[in-house]
Amino acid sequence: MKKLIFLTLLFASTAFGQIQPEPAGVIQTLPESWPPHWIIVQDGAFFHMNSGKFIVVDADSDDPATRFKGMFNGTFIPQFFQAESRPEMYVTETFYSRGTRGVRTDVLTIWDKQTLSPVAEVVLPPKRASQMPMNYHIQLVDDEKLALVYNFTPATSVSVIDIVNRTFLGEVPTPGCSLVFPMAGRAFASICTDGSMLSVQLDEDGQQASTARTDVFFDANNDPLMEKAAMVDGVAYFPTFLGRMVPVDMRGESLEVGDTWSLLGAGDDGWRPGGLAVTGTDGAGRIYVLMHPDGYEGSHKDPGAEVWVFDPATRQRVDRIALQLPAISIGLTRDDNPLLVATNINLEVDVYDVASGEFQRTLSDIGAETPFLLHGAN
Amino acid sequence: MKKLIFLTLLFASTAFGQIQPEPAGVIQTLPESWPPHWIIVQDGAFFHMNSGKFIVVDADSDDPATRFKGMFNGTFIPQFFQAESRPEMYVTETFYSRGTRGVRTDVLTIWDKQTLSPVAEVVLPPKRASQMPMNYHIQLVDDEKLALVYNFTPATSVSVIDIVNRTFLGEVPTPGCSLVFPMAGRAFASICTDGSMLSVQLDEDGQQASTARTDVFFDANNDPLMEKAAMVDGVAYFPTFLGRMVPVDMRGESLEVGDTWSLLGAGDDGWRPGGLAVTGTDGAGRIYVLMHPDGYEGSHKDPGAEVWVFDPATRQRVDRIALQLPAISIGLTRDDNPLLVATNINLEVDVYDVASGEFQRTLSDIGAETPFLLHGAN
Amino acid sequence: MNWLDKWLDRSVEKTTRGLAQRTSRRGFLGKFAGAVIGGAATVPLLPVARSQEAATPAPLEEGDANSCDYWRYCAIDGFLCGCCGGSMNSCPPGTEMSPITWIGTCENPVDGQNYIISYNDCCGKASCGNCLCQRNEGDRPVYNPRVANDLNWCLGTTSAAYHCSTAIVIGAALDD
Amino acid sequence: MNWLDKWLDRSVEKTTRGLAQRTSRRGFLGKFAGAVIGGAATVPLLPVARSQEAATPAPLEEGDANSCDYWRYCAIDGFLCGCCGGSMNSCPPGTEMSPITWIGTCENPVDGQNYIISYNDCCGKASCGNCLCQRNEGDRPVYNPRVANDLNWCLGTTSAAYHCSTAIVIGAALDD
Repeated sequence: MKKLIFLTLLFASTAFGQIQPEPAGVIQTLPESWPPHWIIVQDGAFFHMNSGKFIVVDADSDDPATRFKGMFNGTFIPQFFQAESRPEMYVTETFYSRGTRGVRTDVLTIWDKQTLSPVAEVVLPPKRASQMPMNYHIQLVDDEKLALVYNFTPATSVSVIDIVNRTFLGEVPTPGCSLVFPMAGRAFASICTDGSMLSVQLDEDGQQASTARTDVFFDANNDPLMEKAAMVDGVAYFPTFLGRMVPVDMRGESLEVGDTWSLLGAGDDGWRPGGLAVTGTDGAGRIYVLMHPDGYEGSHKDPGAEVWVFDPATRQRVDRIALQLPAISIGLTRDDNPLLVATNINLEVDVYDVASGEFQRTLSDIGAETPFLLHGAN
Repeated sequence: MKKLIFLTLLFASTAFGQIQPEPAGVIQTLPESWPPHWIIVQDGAFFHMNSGKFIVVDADSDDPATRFKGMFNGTFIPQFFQAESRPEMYVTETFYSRGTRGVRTDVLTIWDKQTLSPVAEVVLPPKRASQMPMNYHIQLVDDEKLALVYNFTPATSVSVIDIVNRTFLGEVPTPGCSLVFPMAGRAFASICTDGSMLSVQLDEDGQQASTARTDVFFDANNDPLMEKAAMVDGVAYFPTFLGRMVPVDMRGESLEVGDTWSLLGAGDDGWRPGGLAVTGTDGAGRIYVLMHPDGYEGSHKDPGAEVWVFDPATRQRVDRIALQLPAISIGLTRDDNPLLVATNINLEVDVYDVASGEFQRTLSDIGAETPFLLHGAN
Repeated sequence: MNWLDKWLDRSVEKTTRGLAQRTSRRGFLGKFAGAVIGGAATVPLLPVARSQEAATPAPLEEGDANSCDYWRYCAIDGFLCGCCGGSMNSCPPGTEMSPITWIGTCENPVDGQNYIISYNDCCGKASCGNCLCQRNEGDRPVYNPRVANDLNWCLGTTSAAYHCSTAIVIGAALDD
Repeated sequence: MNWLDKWLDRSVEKTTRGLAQRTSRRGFLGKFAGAVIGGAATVPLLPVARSQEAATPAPLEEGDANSCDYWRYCAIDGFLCGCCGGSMNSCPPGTEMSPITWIGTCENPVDGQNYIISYNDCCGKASCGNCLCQRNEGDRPVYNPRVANDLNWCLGTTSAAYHCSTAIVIGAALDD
């Protein structure tokens, strides 16, 4: 044990008491499969972007000291994705050789869930989109064999990574279209400025095999789709600024735009979706939307007062959770007895029990400066 | 103007109003010689060490918006020094190729006072002392031709840099001795664990020419010299934990330890020096010491309640400034009508007029997380 | 009731926490400007003045140019450069002005005239941290990048590090 | 009156500002321990127990191991690893324990016995940010590095990035 050398030196002429010394050099590890109520708090550290964090927190814990399970860093507004089939998490981050200046290097870092250590990295073209954290910057497709990373320079493209062999395969242009939504097989979709969507099929080498465009199906100016979609069973549900819900089925070779329905019922006039992370889903396939009353042009990122829960099959609101403090972002744990977690306007994380709709606790003092996104652990 | 390209594209089919467009691309500059009441706030960003800052603030300004003159970054608890003969500032900082991991690179970065841009850097051995900010980590000697940087690995040494030609010259060992205090000519002093000081003469190539040790002249355990000395006219004044003042004359080829005097007068029992940055000096050669009452073992870094001002020639206290809030660090502007600035316990910067002893204002909202050190601008 | 106002009101407390509150949705730069984008916008379409009568060397202005309420900032989103060692239309020392900007159309209360504002980010240093100011009117999702404020517009600069944002008057616009 | 107490008391407010207050003098790791350093110390010299009678497999303890007041932390200075995903004597996942430590001598209130504590930093990730705890008794200036807490003791580790600090019982000490 290297660490004992210095101690030995110090104590060479000093006798110890005869108690059993505690072991030194112990490093904690986490279970490969995380308890269902652990969450990952994505701290963009907006005032200190070179010191961003991902903090693993037990949302069930009332003990402020022990709820913190560990953390890892992410630099310059990183983006994040968790694998389901491997105990891995993926972070795209940007480094400059001299902090905020010098040579830029973009990487996809692979983090191990048991050790919270970086097990590998894939160097990417230095083009990854520098944007607020959002869930469709990184996705996995083809049974989690390919990782896709959205680029914006401002030309738009997608970097394709063989995430099993951890190698960069190439870059696919997505002119006029942004973000990556997972499709079946080796394919992805992007959402386009003109109110259409693009689908891209990839070949065995991760290169573009074919592309297709939907018709224009939404008005990007007057009632745009929020890019912050909820995905349930291969269907992306896009809330619109004015409170409609637009499903796009991504299970086939091409995209299929479904029938639009309204989030608003009788007496709901003026309510709109809004926030930084507006949607969530649970294990039962329900969709959660952060909502605020008295909407107006420009309110689509305002904090929400309630979370409305929808069953996409029936298109009905099945629950309505009043927040104890307005929230800017929501997330769900992924189990059958889910917790709703919400970044409140004090930039703390509030925990609600979905079944009862009741506020449980506030997770403060977790070392987060700006907890932008909340992820239920896989 | 490269920036107009995008605009031109946007406006190709749109006529403008016929007002004169404001100029674009304007970047502010600062005067080569800074107004005497500007200060440099050294923000160690203790919770986000990769995002440290040096913030230039007009301590005379009552306008929270315009008092901020500019800033530059410093990474991983940097150390700082200002030249007097050149409009340059020096920062030693540490970078890892992946933020907090990867390959370490230590550099001395040279910042221009007019542009607040890095004009050059000197790569150093990756050994610079990683410690709380303090004033004797970097010094210039030999009419500001050599820069000296303290190393701690935990072996102690000093890196020698030709700061005119901006090249690393070599490393001088300082076994058992720490920090760099400037001596006359090409020489420096370090303060040693055993209660002595070391002096090192450098040759033309910046290599060690000769060394000398003083006798042991202080008790490093029972009443240690604070390493946070005040320097006046080539004499370093070291306050001790218990309130003595020990001068060491550094103007000759060898060090000369002067007579010790007491900071405490009649009725001052229990007062001790303490804080993070404990001492300061003004243009008139007076010495400022941050003091707290009811001292005890371990109180030597407690916040101070008053700043006591001493004339080192007469060894008398000539002033006593009561702080409106206890402070952890003090600094002085370097002019004839100095301001005392103090990092208070809310981690804001309080400004006091020395002549009147009166509190002037609090400099908050300057984008600092942990403003550890305050420097009057040269 | 405007939830955002509530949120911002709380943040006016000059505390570190308050400061943090003002950041959460930062939304870098880029705002909707009907006249420029054209198309069916939710904000009034503002054809640009063609008449010489409207010509002035610069608009007369009043108010606190470092307040988020200042007229030029109707579509800004970021730290105001005037609080960072720059000004409302210049960058702080040692930064680089982004050549790629977004555009807003703001009404000057002094003359009731609408002006075209170019919001240029200043880049290459870490977050200024002062005077965070955000207004989301006209903001659209990131797939509409020219009108999306969740983007970092430090593009085409030596470093993409975002420091603060300016608001530069580049023309006059006429109301419908 | 103890000014530090005042300072820390204020910081107990669980605000970002309060948190910030707790940091200013961080003083990384490393504290004075008379028994180990020897020489003329201001804290009582504590010769280490040689008697087998004092032998126990581990001290009995009580109290909140994540409170700065906990007995083991008499000479700690840093973020408590127990609040960071580690424990009082182990490092959080993905960090590396520094092989170079400083030593304190702390009295366990349960048995009145003094124990030798090794404070090992956990390194390689950015500041944990939780449970900053500092006590300056026995701290000496940086020219006395083995007893100076203004040093970052992440030395001999792959990365010098400081994350949090542990407090490991490595022996018993006997009072004079």
